[in-house]
Amino acid sequence: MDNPVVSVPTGSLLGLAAILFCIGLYGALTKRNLIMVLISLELMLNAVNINLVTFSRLGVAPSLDGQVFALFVITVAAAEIAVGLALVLAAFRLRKSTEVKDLNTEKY
Amino acid sequence: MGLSLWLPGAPVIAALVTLFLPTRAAGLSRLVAGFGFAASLVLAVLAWASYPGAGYAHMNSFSWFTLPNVWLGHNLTIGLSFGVDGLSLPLVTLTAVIALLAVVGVPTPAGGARVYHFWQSLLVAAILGVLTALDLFTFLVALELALFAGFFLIQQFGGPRRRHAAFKFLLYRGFATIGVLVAFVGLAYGLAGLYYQGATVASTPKLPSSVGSLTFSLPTLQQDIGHAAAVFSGARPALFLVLLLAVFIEEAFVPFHTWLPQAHEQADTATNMLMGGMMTKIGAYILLRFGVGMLPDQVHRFSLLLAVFGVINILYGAFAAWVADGWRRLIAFSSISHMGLVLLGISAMNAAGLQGAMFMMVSSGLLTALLFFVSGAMEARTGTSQMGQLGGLSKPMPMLSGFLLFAALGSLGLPLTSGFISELQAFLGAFAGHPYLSLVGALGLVLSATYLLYAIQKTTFGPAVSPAAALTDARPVEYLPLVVLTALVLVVGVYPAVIGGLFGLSAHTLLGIGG
Amino acid sequence: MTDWVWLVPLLPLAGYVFLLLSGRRTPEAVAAGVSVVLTGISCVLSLVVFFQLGPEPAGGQTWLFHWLTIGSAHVDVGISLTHLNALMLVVVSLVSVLVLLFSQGYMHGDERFSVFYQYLNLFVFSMLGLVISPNLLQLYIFWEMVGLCSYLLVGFWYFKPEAALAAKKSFIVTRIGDTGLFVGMILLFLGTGGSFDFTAIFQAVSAHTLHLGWMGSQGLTTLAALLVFLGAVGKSAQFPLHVWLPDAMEGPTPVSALIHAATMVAAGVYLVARMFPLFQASPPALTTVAWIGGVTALLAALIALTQRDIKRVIAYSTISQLGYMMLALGIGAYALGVFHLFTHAFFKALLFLAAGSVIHAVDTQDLFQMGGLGRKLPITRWSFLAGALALAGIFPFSGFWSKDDILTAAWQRGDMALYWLGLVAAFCTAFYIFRVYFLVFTGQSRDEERTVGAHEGSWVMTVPLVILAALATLAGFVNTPWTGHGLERYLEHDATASAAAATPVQESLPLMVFSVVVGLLGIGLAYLLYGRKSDAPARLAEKLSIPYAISLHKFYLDEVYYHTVVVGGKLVARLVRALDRYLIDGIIEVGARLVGVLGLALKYTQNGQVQAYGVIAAFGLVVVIVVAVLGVGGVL
Amino acid sequence: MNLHPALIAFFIIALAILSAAISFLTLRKVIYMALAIGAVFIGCAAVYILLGAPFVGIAQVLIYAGAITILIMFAIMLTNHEEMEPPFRWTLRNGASAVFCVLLAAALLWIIRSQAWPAQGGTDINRGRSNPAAIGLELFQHYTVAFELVSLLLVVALVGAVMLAQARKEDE
Repeated sequence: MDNPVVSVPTGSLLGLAAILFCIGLYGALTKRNLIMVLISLELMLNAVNINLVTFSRLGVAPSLDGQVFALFVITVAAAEIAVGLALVLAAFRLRKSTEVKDLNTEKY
Repeated sequence: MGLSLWLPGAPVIAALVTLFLPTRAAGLSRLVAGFGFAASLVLAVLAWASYPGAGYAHMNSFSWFTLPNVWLGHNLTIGLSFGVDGLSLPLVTLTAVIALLAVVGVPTPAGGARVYHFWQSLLVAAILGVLTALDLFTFLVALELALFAGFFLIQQFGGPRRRHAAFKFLLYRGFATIGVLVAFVGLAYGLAGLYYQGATVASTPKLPSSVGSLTFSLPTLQQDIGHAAAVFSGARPALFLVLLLAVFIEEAFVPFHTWLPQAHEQADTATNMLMGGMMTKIGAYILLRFGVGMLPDQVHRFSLLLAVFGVINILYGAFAAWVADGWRRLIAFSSISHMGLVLLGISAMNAAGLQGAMFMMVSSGLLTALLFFVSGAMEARTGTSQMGQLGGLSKPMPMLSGFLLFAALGSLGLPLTSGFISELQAFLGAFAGHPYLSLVGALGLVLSATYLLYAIQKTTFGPAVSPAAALTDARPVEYLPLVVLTALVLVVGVYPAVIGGLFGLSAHTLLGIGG
Repeated sequence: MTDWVWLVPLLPLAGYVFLLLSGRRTPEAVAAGVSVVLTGISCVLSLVVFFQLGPEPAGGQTWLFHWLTIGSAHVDVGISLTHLNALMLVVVSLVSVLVLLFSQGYMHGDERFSVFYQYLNLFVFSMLGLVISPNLLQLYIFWEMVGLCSYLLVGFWYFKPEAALAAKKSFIVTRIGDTGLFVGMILLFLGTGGSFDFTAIFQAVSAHTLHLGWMGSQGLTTLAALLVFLGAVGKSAQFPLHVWLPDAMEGPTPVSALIHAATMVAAGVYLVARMFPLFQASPPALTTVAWIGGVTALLAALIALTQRDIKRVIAYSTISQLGYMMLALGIGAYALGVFHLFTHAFFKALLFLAAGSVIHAVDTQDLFQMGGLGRKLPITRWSFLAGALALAGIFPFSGFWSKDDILTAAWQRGDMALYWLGLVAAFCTAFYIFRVYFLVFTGQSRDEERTVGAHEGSWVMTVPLVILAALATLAGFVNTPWTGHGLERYLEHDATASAAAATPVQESLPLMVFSVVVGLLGIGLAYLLYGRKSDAPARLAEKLSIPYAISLHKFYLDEVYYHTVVVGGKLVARLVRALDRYLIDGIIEVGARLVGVLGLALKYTQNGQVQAYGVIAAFGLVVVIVVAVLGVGGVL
Repeated sequence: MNLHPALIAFFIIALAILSAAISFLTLRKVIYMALAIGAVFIGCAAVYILLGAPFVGIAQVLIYAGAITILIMFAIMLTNHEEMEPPFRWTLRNGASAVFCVLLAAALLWIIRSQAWPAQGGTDINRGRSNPAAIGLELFQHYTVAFELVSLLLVVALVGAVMLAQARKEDE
């Protein structure tokens, strides 16, 4: 594939990522279902990925590194969600609930 | 390639080996630890025998990583480096001796021989590390290690109130370590900053080009600070006072002393020997090495402060020892009293005073270890170290009582023991510096005789209190620490030149940098 | 032969090492035999050295070895031989060998017999080492060793609480004096610019170059002399540090003999004699020495009048006689002080050994449980009488010559107050020693059970008595007008002391007669009160109840000291303990508690809700970014 | 500013992503939320492709939109799939979260606006190869160790997930 000049402004891409990140953050902080919290984390990771890919094309020193990093992030995210969901299942079995507020064993 | 690395290295290896020993074989870990200490001792003797007579020797250096552009364009190399000189050699040897005797002569306390010897080896390694460190980073690492090893030894193998004592130990000495850290970093950065200043401000005197790179290396810093004495004056008092505060805590000087008696009251005998024998001398070592060695002008400046605190410690320790109801507490306070004299000797900033302070460190180490060993052996037999419950022990255990008396006499400064020659030199120095304060301090001579003989009289003299049948005298294996420590006390006392040469040289070197 | 003088102290040391290594199971005969033979050789050697040194006009020889470098000063140890030292060697080794011999009988059967001999050997070694020290530091080292040995020997019967207490007291009280000597020694070292050597010190003193930054030559000389004298006061049991000596009677009697005659207490007088040029340079110091000596002589004599314990009476007489010696030194009569030390060594050893023989026979020390022992213990009786006459200063016994010379010197120098002090003390001396004599040896037994089986000890106990009795009788003749003041001449050869001995005393017959009469009056009074069976002493005690009580209770000095020094010290110590526990540690503990309470409060923020933590972290993130955006630190 | 087709496409995609994300926040049935998030993932993939990173985009579709969304659905089905998010309430935490998130977004957007970004990415980052080929070379030449470590991580995660999710005996 050749390199068409990207006509999307960098700022818009970064703005999209920033808003997505903040939505993810808000979800992670307020959702009551554990699975939804995990999903919110994925949202934030995606926002980061958008940044990485953006800068791989539009950064000061464009290179493939950004895309490679994005791939790594995706991989790690996959691992994370697998383990995370397994944990949720285990916790559900113990407590019959997937609500975050019920997982307060570390309370004083 | 020097052998200094292996001085702390051998006990570290021993500690690692104990981790892999089978749990059942309780005696094995003791053997391993003993071998580690013996190796250190042999190396220390070798290092002493082949010491060239001046400066640092047997050096090892390893750089670990370099932090680029840390500050004002300086790079900072972090690494470990070890070496010995006239000041540290006798102390290193003494540490190895006491460690070996402690592990051989004292039965392992209950609660896991493997873990015990692991921490014990680490403690010894840490003390040796502090004494052989030629690098501020190495020094701090060793200091921290000593802190934690000591903490776990007290916390897991101590008496009934061990947790309280252990945490006090940890907190106090932890603060001391922070103080040392701040002072060290301040020194290193101060010198580097000086270089920066010298490079940019035309008015400051030109410094040799070697001066002022950011380094933690002790020999380099010492050299640099000599050149920089005139310039780097603003921060010096602050740095020195921080260092001094750390030394005071480390050395358990009044009013930062309460951790020491409590730690000694709770710790087991072997730990007490190590802690009283060497660990409480580290503070004085820091003061000599970094205070006198690097900031001599500040020692001069705060000389009166040092002397006043020295005298307060001598008297306070003596009075507190007088009303101590148990041997452990008494020995702790007598050690504080001794170290007060060290401070008084250092405050004079002359050769005799410094030499006396060094002698006192060795002497107090030997005698404190001996006192703890004997009183610990007695406590193991009678079940108590409270003087009110003891009495007439000369009858069932004449040898132990004899050694206790000897240790007490040494501690009160009887001639031909190491205690006397130390006191003499320290006072010779002190009277030249602060005659009136020293006169007050000399009261300590009377007081030390009072509290020690009072305790002796209550413990070994008089009619027997406890039933004598169950009490046995020293076992053969216990004679080794008794005889060796006694012999060392006598050797230093009768022919002090064995360590006097090295210490005299060190004192002159330290003063040479100052003057 | 003078080259072999180093053997003199080393032989007893060898005895000590031998007994130390051979252990406490060593047979009595071996332990005693080895000790007596070795010390005997020492004694012979010192006699030879003494006489060989005689004709040499100059001060003796010195052998030095390097010991330690302190700063830039070299400190040596070694041996210094002067006339004074040679004389002391003779006195010490001679008395010691007799005491060692006597002890074999006295200590027979004690389960720590060889330990006793071990300590005695160390004691003798220390004292011999002390008198041949070439410098003040070595002297101090042996000085303390002597103190240690006396501690060990006084506390030899450690299982007796009184003995343990007495041992501790003797060490601590002398330690007070020792500290003075220690400080004085340091000041002299610094003042001379780094030397402990006697010769260096004396040179600096005479050249007025003794100085410190904060004190001039004259002031420093006086200060150092007084501090050195403080050491002597402690060791020689002078007022006000005399209180340890009577208590030290708890030790075995041969030890008392050794302490009182040759070793421990003589060290103080020897020290002042050895340092005499220093004292000469400071008139205030000399005056102090004289007055302390005079007051001690009288005070101790007054206390001795009423004591019930035979050994305590003799102990107080020692203090009193040491007072005379100090008086002599204080008025500048250097040789006379040493002369009295010389004669006193013999008659006091004699009195103690005789007392020991009595105690050995009747197993009590209470004078009022004895009586009529003269017939059962004839050798002891006659030798005691010789010692008593010497002590009372009756012509021609040794004590007469030395004591009378001192009084005459005081008179001739015009120190009338001191003269009268000494004379009253002499009267008391004659009274109290003959009170003992009459109570013990004459009249009827007051306690038949104890005295009925009394008999003389074996030859090892009687031979020393006889020898000492002869010496006590004749030793005075070494320094009489007829023998040409032999001792004074001998000591004159000492370079250090020549100035002191330059003005010999002119004996005057009236004074001699007067003091003998005073002595005889004392003896007569003792005979009147105690020589016959009567209730006069009791009535007299009742009539003079206040002075009697003061004397009996030793001027209440022990009580005064206890309630001031000991109680005061303990008070300070308790204060320190309270300070330690409640203030210093209290602040720390309160601080720790505060941190703990703060932690408890903060605990409630840990509600276990991960998302709550997340909110706080988000807040932190916003803050960081805002700070960064606003350009603080210029990160962006 | 001329409206390039790619730009128009981007705005549409961005709108889709954001509306899906917002609906993720506002929907109350968990299963719908999972579907919404799938839409976000696909939107992101479209952005990647638009940015000339087709490999990452495809990987995104495969892993996120495919595997992860399905996994999440399974997890939901296995737990309380009937569960509803309660209606939004202004609790302290919710309010604070909202404020902080808005503040954070504002700050970030302000920073983004205030910077001058390099306008066009003209460099050929694929160095003449196709994008997957270039990434493959990059991965196996430059990032070999990292790649291997990640594969190890995946294995560990796999085993760990199985272990954790396994029903334990004592639970039954």
